Amino acid sequence: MKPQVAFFDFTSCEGCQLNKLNFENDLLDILKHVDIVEFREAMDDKADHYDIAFIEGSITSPSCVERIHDIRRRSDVLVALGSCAVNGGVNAMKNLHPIDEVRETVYGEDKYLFATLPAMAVSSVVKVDYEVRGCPMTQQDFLKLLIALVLGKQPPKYGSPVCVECKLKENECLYNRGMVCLGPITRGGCDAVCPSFGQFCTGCRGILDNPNIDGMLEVMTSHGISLDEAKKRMLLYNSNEVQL
Amino acid sequence: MECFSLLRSDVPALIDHLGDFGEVIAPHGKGDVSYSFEAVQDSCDVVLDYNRTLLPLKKMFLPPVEKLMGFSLKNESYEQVDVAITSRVFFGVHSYEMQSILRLDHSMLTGSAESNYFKRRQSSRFVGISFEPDEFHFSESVGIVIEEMEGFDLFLNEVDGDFQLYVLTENGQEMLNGFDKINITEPEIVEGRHFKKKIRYHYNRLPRVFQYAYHSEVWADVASRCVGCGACTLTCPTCFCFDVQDEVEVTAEDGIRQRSWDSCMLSTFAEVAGGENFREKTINRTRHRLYRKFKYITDEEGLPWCVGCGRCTAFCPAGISMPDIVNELIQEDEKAQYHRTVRV
Amino acid sequence: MSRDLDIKVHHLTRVEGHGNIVVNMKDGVLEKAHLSIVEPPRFFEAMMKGRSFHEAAIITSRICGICSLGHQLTSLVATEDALGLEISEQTVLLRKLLIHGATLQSNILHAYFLAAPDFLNVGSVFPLIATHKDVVLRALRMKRLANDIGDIVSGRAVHPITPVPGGFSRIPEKAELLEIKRRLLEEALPDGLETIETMKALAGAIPQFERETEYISLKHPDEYALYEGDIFSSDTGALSVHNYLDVTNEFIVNHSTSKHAKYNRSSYFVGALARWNNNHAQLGEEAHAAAEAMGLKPNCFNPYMNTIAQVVEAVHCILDSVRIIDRLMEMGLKNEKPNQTPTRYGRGIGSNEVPRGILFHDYTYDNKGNIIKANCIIPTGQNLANIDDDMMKLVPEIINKTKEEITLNLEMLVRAYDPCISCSVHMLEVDFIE
Amino acid sequence: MKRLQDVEHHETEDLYYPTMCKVIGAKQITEMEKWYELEMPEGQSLGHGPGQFVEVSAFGIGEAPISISSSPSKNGKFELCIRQVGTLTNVLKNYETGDSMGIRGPFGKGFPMEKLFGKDILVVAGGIGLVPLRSLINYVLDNRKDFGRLIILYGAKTPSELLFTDELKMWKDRDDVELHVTVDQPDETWKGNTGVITTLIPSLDLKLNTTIAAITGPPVMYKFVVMSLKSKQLPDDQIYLSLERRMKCGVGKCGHCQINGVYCCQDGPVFNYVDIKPLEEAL
Ligand SMILES: Cc1cc2nc3c(=O)[nH]c(=O)nc-3n(C[C@H](O)[C@H](O)[C@H](O)COP(=O)(O)OP(=O)(O)OC[C@H]3O[C@@H](n4cnc5c(N)ncnc54)[C@H](O)[C@@H]3O)c2cc1C
Ligand code: SF4
Ligand code: SF4
Ligand code: SF4
Repeated sequence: MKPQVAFFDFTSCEGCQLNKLNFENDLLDILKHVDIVEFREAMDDKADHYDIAFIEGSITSPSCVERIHDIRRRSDVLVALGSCAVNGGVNAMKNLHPIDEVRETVYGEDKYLFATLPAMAVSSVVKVDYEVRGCPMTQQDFLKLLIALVLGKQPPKYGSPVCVECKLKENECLYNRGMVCLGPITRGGCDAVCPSFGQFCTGCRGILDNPNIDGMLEVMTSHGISLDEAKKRMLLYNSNEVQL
Repeated sequence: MECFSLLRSDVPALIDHLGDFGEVIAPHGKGDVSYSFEAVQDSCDVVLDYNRTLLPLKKMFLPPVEKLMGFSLKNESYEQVDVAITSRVFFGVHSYEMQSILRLDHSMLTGSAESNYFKRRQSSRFVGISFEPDEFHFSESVGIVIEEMEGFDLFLNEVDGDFQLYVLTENGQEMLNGFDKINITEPEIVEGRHFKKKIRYHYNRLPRVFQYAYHSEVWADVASRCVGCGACTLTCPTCFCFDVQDEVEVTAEDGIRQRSWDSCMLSTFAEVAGGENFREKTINRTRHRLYRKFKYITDEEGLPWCVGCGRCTAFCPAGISMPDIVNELIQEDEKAQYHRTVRV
Repeated sequence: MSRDLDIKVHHLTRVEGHGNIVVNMKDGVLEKAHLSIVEPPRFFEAMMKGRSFHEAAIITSRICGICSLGHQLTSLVATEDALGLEISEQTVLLRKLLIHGATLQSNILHAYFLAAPDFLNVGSVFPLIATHKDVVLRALRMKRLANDIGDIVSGRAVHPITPVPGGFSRIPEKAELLEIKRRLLEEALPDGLETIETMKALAGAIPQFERETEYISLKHPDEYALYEGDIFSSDTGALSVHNYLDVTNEFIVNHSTSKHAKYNRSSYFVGALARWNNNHAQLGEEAHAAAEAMGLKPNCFNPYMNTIAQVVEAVHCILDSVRIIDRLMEMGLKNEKPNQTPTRYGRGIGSNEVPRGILFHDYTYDNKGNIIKANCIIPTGQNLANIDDDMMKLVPEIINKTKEEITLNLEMLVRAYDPCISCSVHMLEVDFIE
Repeated sequence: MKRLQDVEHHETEDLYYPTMCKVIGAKQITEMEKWYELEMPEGQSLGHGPGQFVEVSAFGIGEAPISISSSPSKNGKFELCIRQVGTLTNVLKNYETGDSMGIRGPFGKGFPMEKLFGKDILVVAGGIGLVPLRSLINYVLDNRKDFGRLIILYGAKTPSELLFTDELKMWKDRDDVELHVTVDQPDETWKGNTGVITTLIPSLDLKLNTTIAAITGPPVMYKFVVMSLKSKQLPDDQIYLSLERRMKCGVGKCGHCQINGVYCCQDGPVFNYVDIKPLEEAL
């Protein structure tokens, strides 16, 4: 029987979900391998058990916590999709400010109306078996994971920095253009899409294991931005991962 | 060795003429301040004055990503990849780059000789060009002067804005047949082209320096600045490490096995299943990189395996300089020697 | 008939984000009918604090993946307004092309994948793959092209890369644009005409319901406004986007984590139908023909017809994209660098029409180019009060229908707005108590 | 330096195409390890020596270096034993008789048999290290009269991780084999030695001038075994070690397996201790 898969979204922009709906060319091939049993953005159905549950979004409220536990209980394999789910992503930036201040900025004196928690990675609440990184996750990356699971092999892990793919594509390095880029310490796998389109890497796939953070800050500041600015850049997607 | 004069304005005509001998590949502008070897579409787009290309010419013989075979999962069978032998003319190649190809020949053809590489390599001709060294070039320090012509079929030496064209091989002779915009002339020596960057010792002395440098303090200093991006090795013309991966199509029926350039500067390079990492720290990896260039192969072949193109330095975001590291090692070695002598 | 009715649609499906429908009727008196937004708040305005102008658009495009381009461009316009960054005509044209691509993709996605299943009585688009394969393939083809416009011009359709303050970080190749043009004419245009036929067939299933309300959109002197213009209200006319706060008047209601808005009345409508009502005169012949074929007339007060207005816009986007590409070719593509040198620091406001309606971004920068204050007002938030008002009128009108029909009508109403509620969750639970 | 013109076309090779070999026997022998017997197509012979390895691949999954575990004496057929630790090895777990594996090789330098003839052979195997050494052991047993004593020291973490238990029994029963087995963590049933493998060495009675040691095991093991052997005064050049490194090509091209200046895949995996003693990255 084809694996029964389901998609769930937590606090996020749903860009990763949308990226799945954008599989115009591959959608029919994908449906040969799996049965989609739950996908709120696209369908009404729901199921009790999932072979693979794909989770998008961060955990940011008590009700999210409850719901993710429930999904985990009903899933054999749980995959975090996108940087919000994998490490908190941009949502985690709010963790850098005192929570009351954050609420006040948005809701003023009604700040206690809605419950909120620090933005957390799915893995800090339940066990995550695999992850697809990126903001948004790329379709290619998602497909690789799906095919790997279908073939029963380990999905790719991506231990090399974005610079590797950037170099293989023979891009002009943004540092040579006077820009500042997070490629050297950011986990690759995106085909260096931002630098290839002339834009700096924002670190959306997370920081590599054992990064040289001080070295990276030095590189950034020696290319013309302040230490404060460099730190902010580094934290854009990685407020939960990097301690500065 | 014949020598002809050629006007700068006639170079595009020469490039067009060379098209008869194969696809012409030459330096083009890329991005804001960079260059890259590309197939010529319009000979007027070819750049004659460039410092270095982003990727070395190696990319044409050992492609960054190369399909090794196609396979079918269902039939448990594979299909061979036919490396078509197309003649190619590489135009506007600097001397250090040519030398790097000769070194790459050694790496890919000793022991088991790789057929893909051999086929691509065999059907190529090279036209060299002189260059003005910038603050990163140091090829003279590793024994490669600007006018080093080994490996080329033709060589263009710039003299007062125009060129002297040297014919170096029979192939080169053949390539000029029917090209009439050249006149026979006397070779001239060009004065005043100097390397701004130098390694302080003759390269013959470097293996000795490296013999004692293994536990140098220099490595830790470099490692503290290195962010481990791999740019140095991925752009180096004499590096050739690669990784192999299988890619499967969405149908889960067919796929390809491909290899892509890898780098010993990446933390996962020597990691194995179970978590053991044989070069776990940046300091191990930096050291390995330099020993690959100045000791390991050099001990066997008598030549530095660095050609002084300056790419690793120019493209390192941390500004880590290959010749500076070597000079620091030299300085340290001198100090150590001094102490040894004083003590005696 | 006096009736007790308690409807709770928990986590409405086939909308972007999470909302619940809550209806409460006691003894024939409607006490409550609203869309409750339960998505956990994300605190974007707070995250923006202290961020550099280089990052503002990167962050705000993450407000919503489905309208990421709209957020990104609106953010850039606000930043450029605040920092005094002039942009070129080429930049404007490329941005308009991007908006067309995004509008096309979003409108097609909504019409085929989110709304059509209602008309065909199925729970999702997936069963349609078996029953209406050609239709699904056509929708996928149109979406692919729309996304390819995004991929080519902006690097990727979701969370675009190249649009940066002052211009583009990479200019597309001429050949790439010409290929898009070819596909627009050879693929998208015929597909668009087929779409009209399909929708015509479905239009019969659109509920007959009308409620006149205030329609708000941008208005541009020269064209059907999608990128920049003045704010226009069907009640009171035009005013500058700098006065947007006078229009939106956001207020907090306790059934929604998203704020509500009102201007001259208790609620107003934004989105394709508002644009159609306010600006239809600026659409071309083909779009008008499409509207007529599908029964959409100017000054339409049936919110369910929003889906039809979206399809009309899709036709406009296809044709106008071709015109834009022609203009770019005529001018000759230049490898321009973005203008990122601020000439002033202060407050700036950006407003564009995104698929779901008018969007505002409002930033104040300090003299280092870091954000002191940020405010974003999204279309769906502006529509929420209008949806609630629609429900209050709709429920009594259909009270004689079965519970399933009422629920379906309400769900369809909400979906017609194509709401984009940044949130999360899954199940559909309908509790019916009579 | 090797030059292009020194090479003839026919001397070059398609280095990366595997030969498809049929699995003719497969058995999960411990919780983590599976044993396979394979057959070369059309009666070809692998032609390996003890200590060499092959690159094993499954399409779509990848490739990995695996030691040949059988003695060269078995013609046309060979055996592998694979521990399930990662991507490929976990997929190979599902391979049964009748499936095909891609095989490249044999690669590397195995044990220099000409130097081992007539000598006493001391085999020191830790864990999965028994796999490559089994080809040596069986070769010695197949040509028993050509060698002196055969002493086998074998250590595993637990009794359940012991490989080739049937063969261990056979070896134990032979009076021309001296087998000493130890485990780090014994269970209730275990009656043999307990402790790391180096605890077996001090009590050995070795004839120093004729003993050749062959060592394979997990990375941490080598240093301690070599130290113990040295403290028994065994000369350095009589110690051989088979090392493991990451490998992608097996033919000295991909660079992954370098140990300082030498390639594990071509200069090894079996090294004489004298040659790697000066290499800082070796042990
Ligand atoms: C000369 C030699 C002989 C070996 N003999 C055996 C044997 O007989 N039986 C056995 O079970 N194992 C043996 N190994 C170890 C075996 O190669 C690894 O366990 C295997 O590569 C893991 O691959 P994987 O795809 O399952 O794991 P992953 O961790 O997914 O490996 C990914 C890739 O990393 C590389 N890699 C990872 N671990 C190793 C490793 N330990 N050595 C080399 N490359 C590695 C491989 O290229 C592999 O394709 C040997 C290794 C070497 C070098
Ligand atoms: S542009 Fe960024 S990712 Fe690319 S090489 Fe430079 S630093 Fe690395
Ligand atoms: S080591 Fe650096 S300078 Fe030397 S050849 Fe490589 S890239 Fe060029
Ligand atoms: S390029 Fe520089 S920072 Fe990158 S790995 Fe090499 S030395 Fe380190």
